[in-house]
Order: sequence, then structure tokens, then C-alpha cells
Amino acid sequence: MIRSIITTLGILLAWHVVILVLAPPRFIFPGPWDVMVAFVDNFSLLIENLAITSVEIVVGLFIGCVLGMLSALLLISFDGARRWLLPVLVVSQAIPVFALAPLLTLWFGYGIAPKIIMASLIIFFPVSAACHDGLRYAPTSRLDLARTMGASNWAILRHIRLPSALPAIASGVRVAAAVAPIGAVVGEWVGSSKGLGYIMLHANARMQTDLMFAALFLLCLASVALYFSVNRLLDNLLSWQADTTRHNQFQYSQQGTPRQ
Amino acid sequence: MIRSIITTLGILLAWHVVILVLAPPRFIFPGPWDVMVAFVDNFSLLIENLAITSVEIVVGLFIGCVLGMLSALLLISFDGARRWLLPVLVVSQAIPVFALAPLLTLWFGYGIAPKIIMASLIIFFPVSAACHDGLRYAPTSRLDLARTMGASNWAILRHIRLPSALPAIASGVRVAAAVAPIGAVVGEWVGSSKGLGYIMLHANARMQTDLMFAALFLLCLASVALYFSVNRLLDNLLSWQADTTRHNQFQYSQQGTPRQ
Amino acid sequence: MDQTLALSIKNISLSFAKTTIFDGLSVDLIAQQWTCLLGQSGCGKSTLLRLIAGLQQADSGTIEYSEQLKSSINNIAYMAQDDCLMPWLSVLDNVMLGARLRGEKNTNASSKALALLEVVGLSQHHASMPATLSGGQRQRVALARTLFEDCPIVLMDEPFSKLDAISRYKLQNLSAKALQGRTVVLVTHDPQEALRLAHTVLVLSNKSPNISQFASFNSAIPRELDQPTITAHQQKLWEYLQ
Amino acid sequence: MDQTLALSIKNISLSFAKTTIFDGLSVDLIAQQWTCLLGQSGCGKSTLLRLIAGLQQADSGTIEYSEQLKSSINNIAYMAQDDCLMPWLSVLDNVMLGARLRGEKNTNASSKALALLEVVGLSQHHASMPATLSGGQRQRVALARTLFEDCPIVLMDEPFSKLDAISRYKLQNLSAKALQGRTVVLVTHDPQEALRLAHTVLVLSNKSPNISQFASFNSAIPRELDQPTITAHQQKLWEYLQ
Amino acid sequence: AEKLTVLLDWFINPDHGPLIVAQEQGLFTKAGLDVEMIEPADPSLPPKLVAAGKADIAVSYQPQLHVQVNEGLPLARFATLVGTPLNSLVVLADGDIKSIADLKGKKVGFSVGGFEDALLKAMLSKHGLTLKDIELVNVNWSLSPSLLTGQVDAVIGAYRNFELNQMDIEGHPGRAFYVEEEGVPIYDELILVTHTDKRDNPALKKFVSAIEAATVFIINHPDEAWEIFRDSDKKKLDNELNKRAWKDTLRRFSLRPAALDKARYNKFAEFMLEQKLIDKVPALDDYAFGLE
Ligand SMILES: Nc1ncnc2c1ncn2[C@@H]1O[C@H](COP(=O)(O)OP(=O)(O)OP(=O)(O)O)[C@@H](O)[C@H]1O
Ligand SMILES: Nc1ncnc2c1ncn2[C@@H]1O[C@H](COP(=O)(O)OP(=O)(O)OP(=O)(O)O)[C@@H](O)[C@H]1O
Ligand SMILES: [Mg+2]
Ligand SMILES: [Mg+2]
Repeated sequence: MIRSIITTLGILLAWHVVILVLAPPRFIFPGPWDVMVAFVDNFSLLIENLAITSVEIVVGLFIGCVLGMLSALLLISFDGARRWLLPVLVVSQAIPVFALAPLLTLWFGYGIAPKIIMASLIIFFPVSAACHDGLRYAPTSRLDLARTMGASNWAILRHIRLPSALPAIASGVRVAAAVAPIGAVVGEWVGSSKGLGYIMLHANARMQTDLMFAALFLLCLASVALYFSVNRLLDNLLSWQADTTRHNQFQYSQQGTPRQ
Repeated sequence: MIRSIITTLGILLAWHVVILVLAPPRFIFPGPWDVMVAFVDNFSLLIENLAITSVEIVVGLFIGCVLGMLSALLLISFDGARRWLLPVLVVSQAIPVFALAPLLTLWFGYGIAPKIIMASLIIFFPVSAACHDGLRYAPTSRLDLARTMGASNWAILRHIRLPSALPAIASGVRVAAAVAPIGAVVGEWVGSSKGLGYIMLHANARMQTDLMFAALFLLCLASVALYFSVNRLLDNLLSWQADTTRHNQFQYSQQGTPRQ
Repeated sequence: MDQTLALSIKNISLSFAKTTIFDGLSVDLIAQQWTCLLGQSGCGKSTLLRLIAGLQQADSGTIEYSEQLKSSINNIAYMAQDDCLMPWLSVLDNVMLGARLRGEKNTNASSKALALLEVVGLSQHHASMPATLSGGQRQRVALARTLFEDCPIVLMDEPFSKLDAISRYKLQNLSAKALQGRTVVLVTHDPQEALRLAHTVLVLSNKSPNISQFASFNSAIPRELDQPTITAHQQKLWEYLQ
Repeated sequence: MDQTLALSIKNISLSFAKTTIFDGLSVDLIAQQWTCLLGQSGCGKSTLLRLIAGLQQADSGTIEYSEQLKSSINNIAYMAQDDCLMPWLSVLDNVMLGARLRGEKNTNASSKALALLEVVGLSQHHASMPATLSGGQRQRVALARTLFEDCPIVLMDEPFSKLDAISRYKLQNLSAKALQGRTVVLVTHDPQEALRLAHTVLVLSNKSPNISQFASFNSAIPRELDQPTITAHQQKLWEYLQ
Repeated sequence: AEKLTVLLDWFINPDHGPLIVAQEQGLFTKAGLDVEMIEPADPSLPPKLVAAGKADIAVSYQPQLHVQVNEGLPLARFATLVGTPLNSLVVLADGDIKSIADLKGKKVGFSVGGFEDALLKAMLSKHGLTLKDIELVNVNWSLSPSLLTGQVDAVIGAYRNFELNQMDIEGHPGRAFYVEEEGVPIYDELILVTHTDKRDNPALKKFVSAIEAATVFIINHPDEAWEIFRDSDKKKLDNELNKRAWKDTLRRFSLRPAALDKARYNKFAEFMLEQKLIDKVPALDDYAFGLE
């Protein structure tokens, strides 16, 4: 908590320094103070729209992750599926929003649905790919053991491959959590009258760069909050992993230890 | 090769079926035949622009991966860095193009540079996150061994953590390869007169949906080609991993084996 | 196939990339008896066990299982050289892994597993995670998991190698008791262990013929260390191995 | 500190979550001698080795290293219970891992490593990847890697546990020769091994006092199996352990 | 030759006719100018870049100019490209909306240009409606598709020379309500702006003269001019839509690009103030000048 406040202050400071050093025009890159003013002036507007975008992000993240995992399961369960489905997934990743946008709005209208779909779509592939890689590389010895125990393919998937893949899946979900906000915002460009993305687009068109940056700032805060919540959740789920691996620096254990 | 042709045909067929069943208006979702005609009519235009976009994709992928890995190294090397830098990275991921576009054009002009920066930026985070996770979770036993051998932190990073993280890094690079094309296309929104993204945007604005889809089709082909090239490259680099893990289905070894 | 045989390995050949491991290996395993497998490091003992378990494909040759074995599903328990505990499961859950994998809704599975943990001396660790165990403790969990399976054929690859002499002695006794009436193949590097537990002692080697029978004994197992079977054969086996 | 001591462990206490492993453990290790450590599975032998190697932090107490040790950098070679081979390096590169990690540009490192692989009987596998090795072969690579380090203190955690009796015997001899003049701490479960190789035999236990000295011998190592030191103490040690 | 960077407002289209024709006919070169034209993807970007000194001239819109100046961008209009509004409210010709009054309770799509809602508000108020009586939907990239597919009942921000033709080609002709006939003061749709510090740049005069010459040529030789325009980038521009749009755009080019109608700007500024799009009316001299 303290740290995030310091980080926020740090970013503000860095921002201020950039303004001082590079002196970009205010209507392209306003200073923190201008943005603060815009933020306070438009507080209720921003908060309202943040709420909408947050719903899109969270729902999109959830759906994208679930679908990504399911598709990874599909890919791994049916060796045939993998060969045919993988190119389709890759293609799905390369389709830019504006190509899909008209189709999405045609089918789903201008409500919250296309934004959630957009957010889900953007995170779908990273999750699916990470899961798939994780599931692929289950240690042979575990698979062998399970097979001698008379486990069905399904039981192996559920009880061996899936837990073995959890660290990789967590990696994918972490990326997804960081990417989901941009998915929702992009979804809002496609057509909407609400949400932070819309506010930004609108403010940008009206040259209200300070308001745009205020909305952006809020979006960034939301992203960071989401990321660290997901991160903590995953760390808790994967506490067993911490025992066999170690991330922190090596600690010398004895004062008398002869090595420097 | 054969497989990719079959896949392509399959996609075309599915596409045709969608057209037949849902009958969306031609200016929203044209049939394969219309697109084919547009493709042939605009062949040289498309190829020219594909070349430009390809350069952006490949250079962006390269830069994004290198920067992603470097930042992961930074995060892992300096425990302090991680706490402060990670939020910044997450934030970097949540900034929409149109907020960055003016800054990028302001600083880098209208050439190919801002597109490459955009593509790199989009790729940067997935690679960095995957690397960072991989580096974090090096097995304790390997780190301990290296430490008793009098290895410096740097040697441990280079010779132990990095190879241990390679499977995770490969995962990240695979995702990056799939995401890079969209990065380049989005980069072309920043303002350009060249590239497939520009063609698509242009055609979209003109409601030349058939041309847009022809460009899209080309982009998808390029994406799939890139993805599978990268995939093959990584598999070759990581051949040692295949020995300890197994992806394919279990094979019964003996005809007389008593289990079904 | 002879009714007293559990399975019969016929003329198996197997090579990896450069090296030939087996070249026409044939051997019969007598049902309900302990067969101990010795041999130099790297001669193919683990590979043979994997072949029997159906985890390794031979280049040629067959393994014939007895009719009785063919009829049931879960009939081979395999304890690999590596303990292979699942790091995300507690010790207790690791022991019950088989039940979980087969989806057995058996309420007494956990009491059975606890009893086995008691036997291997780890009941106070039943809730620990594998990462917090010592090497020998991990091996004992793997042993308990193998015993839990309760299969007619039990394949064990150096199951006591990480245990101190006392624990090893105790667990040999316990295993002999628990696996009475099962067909057991035990890979070991300890000639004494082989002589204590084997009805048949086989020695594997790189050279053709790949396998040879050192001796077979009829006396009940486990044998005491001062029993004549052991004292008489110890020196002989040592020399035989060389 | 006494000049003949390599290091001196003073009043070390250590507990994990629930269990106390050491409670005021003190012991001196005599320089240039082999100390063998026995004890029940899970009593803390590996933990003690990790403490000495500086890989584990004690709750209280100190370890004092001799002046000579303090002055050099790479002075402890540690062979863990688990072989810990790097899967992406060939057998030869695994043996030379230390040189690589210290960035030593020594051209004869690879000939030294090859010679060690010859010694442990794996020279024809020098280019193999670890994943293709058997358990005992992996352990021998780890042993070669430890010998390669050439350190004044060598800590070995059950280095021969996966080897057949013959290979074990040979490698005990070889190690004794190679590590002459080094301070060696060897964890083992095999009382015979301890009696063959130890100048001092220590027995660790869960109960306080955590450590006790079973015996110390002055004769040269390795001792032959029929030497009186071994035959006379074997039964005694067995009983001592119980 | 003196280098001039011109940022267009959008992809090259018939609205840019005089610029392209001047370039193709070498009028700029003759005037000693080396003109580079750049297409952006976001119409709000060019004015910012000119204001930041990264380009000399931007193609922009009069209503936006008022907003930009109000937000403190140092920009000034020095020429007019299209001297009437192009913006219009478009509905399907065979739909049930015959008058703006019929919009009550309907969905109106708009592309975020920044002031479409204000235009709509003015148009609605003439018919006794307010923005509350309709539902505004941002359809961003796709004005005609959203209309054609029935996602919305009308769109504001459609160009009479462009979207109408587009819809016609797709077989769903549209009907346009012209903003200037429905309560919005008349304004210049496309204007050229430069940084206020560069208003004395002599190159501007040469530039506008070249445009004026090109415009005259276009009016006099519409078919030849079309061919010149089309051939400037045949691959992208040679299509039915551009051909038709060209015809409809011709008569809207400003014949006196350098001339400034001060009353028109002041009147529109008042309108913007009324609509609360700007919060003060600045002195006209500060943001618009003609080239004598
Ligand atoms: N990280 C940990 N968390 C909790 N308990 C631990 C941890 N590491 C070790 N222990 C406990 O410490 C005790 C000693 O472990 P250690 O590995 O030193 O035993 P050991 O004497 O080497 O046994 P073995 O002969 O089986 O290898 C064990 O009971 C083990 O459960
Ligand atoms: N995947 C593989 N590729 C190549 N060689 C292999 C592979 N697996 C095993 N081998 C080789 O097969 C031989 C037999 O291995 P195996 O594990 O069966 O030996 P083992 O008798 O169990 O030895 P140990 O007593 O050391 O465990 C070894 O020489 C090993 O190098
Ligand atoms: Mg083996
Ligand atoms: Mg141990």
C-alpha cells in the first residue's frame, strides 16, 4: 500500500521531470498539475465511467481466461485438434480490431457485450498459448506414474498435467491481467457512449488533453490494481511452487562464512 | 505444407458457410470470392505494403523481445528494481495508442520508427512478464549448487537462471510472435501512408471491405508463417527440454499389455 | 503360458540412439514371488522395469502377461527410481494419488493411506508438502504410495536406496509382509538386500545374454541377516557381480 | 581456533515451522580428514551439510572457518543428495560447470573433466545429455563435477547411493585417492562405507545432544573390507545406530 | 525550394482535390515550394503537431479550430479549402424518418469528432427536441455500416459528398439533412491552419496561390482534373466512390481560398459559445487571418 503510493508519487515525479526537460506542448503531454485539476473537475464523470470500464475489464478477463484455458485443454486433449486449431488461434490474434468491430457491433449491438468480447479476445491468445505450453511440457515421469495407476486421459489432464502447468498458466494469466484494460478500451473505441475509453476518445477529439490524461491515469491505476490483485491471488494459489524455487537473492547464512 | 494448405482451404470453406448461413451485408463481411477478386486486382499494392509491414513486424518483434528480456533481467537482478519497475511496466501496457501516438510522432516523426516502437511496446510486456516469471522460478537446488561453486550473481543469471527460464521465455516469445503483427498494424494507425494496416484502415474508411479483407487475409498468412517459424526455431533451441517432458499422447508399448 | 508365471518376457531387443541395451532378452517372472534384479549402473534395470510397466516400447519382442492379469485394469504398481512426488499435493494426498486418479470415491482411502504413512514412519508428516521433506522421507512417501496401490504386480526401482540401515531393514520387513502373495520385481544395488528378499536373484548385464539367474530360494522372506542363505551366498554374489 | 580444525560448528540451533532440527549442536571438523555422518532418515544430515556450505541460515550459533579457508574464494565443493545436473548441458559441460560459472578461461579444463569422466566410467557418454542417463550414471556425473572443483572442503551427500556394489567400491577407492589431503564430510547410510572411508564417524540424531562421535580411526583410507577396523566395528556401529 | 510539410486531416480523398492537383501539376514546384503531404489516421492529430511545430500546415475543420484555440493551441486559419459545411445528418432514404422531428426516441450514431453532439443539439432544438429525446451512440469508424445494418436510425457526422454516395453504391440510398439548413450557422468545413508564429511566412502566400490556381483548373476542367487526381495514386483512388464524390465535391471548393469571411467566423464562435463548446470568444485576429 505504502509502496504503491510511493510508486504513484514516483511516476508523478518522473512525469514532472519529463515535462521540465523535454517541455512538450501542453496539448500533447500535459503536466501532472493540469491533469490533477482536470481530474478533480471531472471526478464524478471519471468515476462513473471507470465503473463501467472496470466491469468490462473484469468480465472480459474472466471470460478470456476461461476460454483460453478451455482451448488449451482442447489443443492438448486432441492431438489432431492442435494441428488444425493452432493456426486458427494465431490468425485470431492477428486480426485488428477495426476489422472485427463492424462484425461485432452487427452481431452484438453497441452495449457492453462487444467490449467484453474485445477484451476477452485480446487476452484469449496469451492465456491459451501459455496454458498450452504448460500442459505440453508436463514431466514425463509424472505422466508415466499416472498411467501405471490406471488413470484415464482425462484424469491425467486434470490431476497431473493441469497442476504441473499451473506456474505457466499463472504466467499467462498475469500477462492477461495487464492486457485486459487495453482490450476493454479498444472495445470502447469500436462504439460506445460510456467508459474511460470513450472519455479519452472524446477528450482527445476536443483537445482536452488534460481530461484525457486524467482518464488515462485512472485507467493505469485500475490496471496496476488489477495486476497486483491477480498476482497476489496467483501467488497464494501457487504457494507450493515457492518451496522448490526461490526468487530472492541468495543470503549468506553464517557470519563466519569464508566466501565474500 | 500440405497441412497449411488444407487449413487455409478449411478456413475459406468455413468463411463461405458463415456467409451463406448468416448472410451479412457484403460491406460488412464479404465472401471469399469477393476478397479473392480484390486480392488479385490489388495484388501489387498489397505486396508492396506487406513488405513494409513485415519489416515493421520483424524489427518490432526483435526489439520488443530484446527489451522485454533486458527488463526481465533488470527486474530479477535488482530486487529493488522489481518493486518499483513492475508497476511502471504494467502501466505501460494499459496506455492506448491514441494517447501515445501524438508523443511518438512528436518525438520520432512519421517514418517507420513510431510503428516499430508501437509494435515493440505491444510485445514488450508479454515477453518481459514471461521472462521474469521464468527467471524468478529457477529451482533452488541449481542456484545453491552454483553459489557453492563461487559463481557471481551475474554468472548465476547467465548460466543458471537464464537456461532454466528458457522454456518460459520461449512461451513468451511465442505469444509475442502472434501479437507482433497486430502491434505493427496498430502502429500504422499512429499515422502512416504505408503498410497493410494503412491499407486496411483506408479501405475500411472507404467501405472497400473486400480490399480490407484481402489485406487482412495477407496479414493473417504472414502472422501464421511468422508464428510457426518462431515456433520451430524455439523448438530447436529447446531440444533438451523434449527429453524430460513429453507432449504427445501416451503410447502403449506392448501388444500383450494387460491394460486397455 | 505356464500358470505359475505372472509374465513372460520374450526375446526383447531395444537400442537407444547409439547403444544397444537389450539384444534378445528373455526371462519369466514367477507369480507371487519376489524377483530381485541386480546389475551394473546403466545396464538397463530401470529400462526393463519400464518395459514391464508398459512405459517403454521395445524395438522387437513381446511381453506376455498371465490371463488373470489381463482381466483386471489397475494391476501394476510402479515405483520409479526418482520419487516423483507431486509438489502441489500434501504427503497424504500423494499417497492416495492412485485413488484420486482413478476417481475412486472410497471413504476409507485416507485411513488406509494414514495407516501406510504410520508404517513408513511419517504419520506426523501427513500434512506436510513434499518440498519440506528430506530425501529419505520422500522415498518413504513414494513407497507408501506404491503399497497403497495394492496391485498383483509391484515393480520397485531401488526403493530403499536413500534410507539409513535401520529404516531400510524395517521397511524391507514391512514390505515383505505387505506384499505377500504379490509378484514383486525389485531393482537393488545391495546384494544383501537381494538375498534377504528374493525368491529369485537375476543379474542383468550389458553383454549378451543380457540376463542370468544367480540363484533361487524357497525359504520365506524376509530372511534374517544371519540366515545361512545370506551368509553363504553373499561372497558368491559379490564375485558373480564382478 | 585449533590449527588442525577446518571448521568448528558452535552451538547451532535450527527449527523449521514446527520441528526443531538442531538444538545447540556443536562439532569440530578436523582438517584434511574424512568425517562420515550417519543418522536416521530425516534427522538433519543434509541440513547440516547445507549449513556448512552456507546455503542454510541457522536460527542461532556460528560456524567458524579456519584462516586458511577464509582466504581463498572457491573453497567448498558441495554434492547434493539430488544430482542436480543441468538438463541443457552435455555431460562434459556439466562436469565443467564450476569453471564455466567462475568464468575460468582454462584450456585444460576439458581434458581434466574428460579424465574425471574416464575415472567414473562415463567417458563414452561425455557428449550425452543428462536426460538420457540412468540414475547411477547421473550420480557419477555429479561426483565427477564435485571432484572437478578441487576444493579444500568437500561435502558429499550420499554420493554413492545409486551405484551398484562394484562401482561403489571402485569409486570409494578413487574418491579417497582423489580427495587426499582434503577435508571431506560424507553423508552415508551404509555403515560399511563409513567404516571404509572415515577418519571420524559421527552419528546425528533428533534427540539432544544432536551429534555423537562413534569412533575415530587413524589408519589410511580406503580400508579393505576385511580389515579389522571394519569387521570389528561393523556390528557395534549397527547397534549404535539403533 | 522551400520545404513545407502539410498534414492532411484524413486519408487522401476528393476533399483534398486542390492540394493534389496543385502538387501533380507542379504548381507548388513552380512557386518554389517543396510540399510533402502526410496522411494521418486520427483527424485530431494534425493540428496538435502543427501547434507543436512539427509541421507547417494542417488541414482542419472550422468548428475544431474554435475548440483548439479555446484549449490554447497556437493555431490560425489562413485559407479555406471547402467553404460550406459537408457534415450532415443522414438517414435511410426509404426509412421512416422524414423530418428531424421523427428522431424522437431513436438512436443516432456519431463518430467522435468532438462537436457532433453540439450540432445535433442545435438541429434538434429547431424541432423542439433535446438530446434527451434521442440516444447517442458512438459508432466511431463505421457511420454508413451502422446505418445500413439498422444499428442506428441516423448518423451525424456523415459527409454529404461521401457517405451519401457510399450508401447509394451499396444500394441503400440515404437522405441528408444539411446542418446549415437546420439551425446551425454556416461554416467552412475544410480549412488550412498554421502556427500563429508562422503567419508571416511568405511561403503561405505562394502555397495558397498555387491552390487557388488548382481550384480554378478543377472548376474549369472537371474531368481532366479528376484524371489527374485519380492518377496521382491510381491503386488507391481509382474507384466508383471517389469518382462520384469528386463530382459532388467540385462545387464546394472555395474559389477564393485566401479570403476570410470575418462575420462567418464570429457568428460561429458565438454559436460555439452558446453550445458551451468554448468558454470565451477570442479576438478573430488571433486565430484567423486572410492573405491579402
Ligand atoms: N524447508 C523445510 N521446511 C520444513 N521442514 C524442513 C525443510 N527442510 C527440511 N525440513 C525437515 O528437516 C528435517 C531434516 O531434513 P534433512 O534433509 O536434513 O534430513 P536428512 O538427515 O538429510 O535425511 P535423509 O537421510 O532422508 O536425506 C526433515 O524432517 C525435514 O522434514
Ligand atoms: N532416452 C534415452 N536415450 C538414450 N539412452 C538412454 C535413454 N534412456 C536410457 N538410456 C541408456 O540406457 C541405459 C540403461 O539405462 P537404465 O536407466 O535402464 O539403467 P539402470 O540399469 O537402471 O542404471 P542405474 O542403476 O544407474 O539406475 C543407460 O546407459 C542409458 O544411458
Ligand atoms: Mg535405474
Ligand atoms: Mg538428506
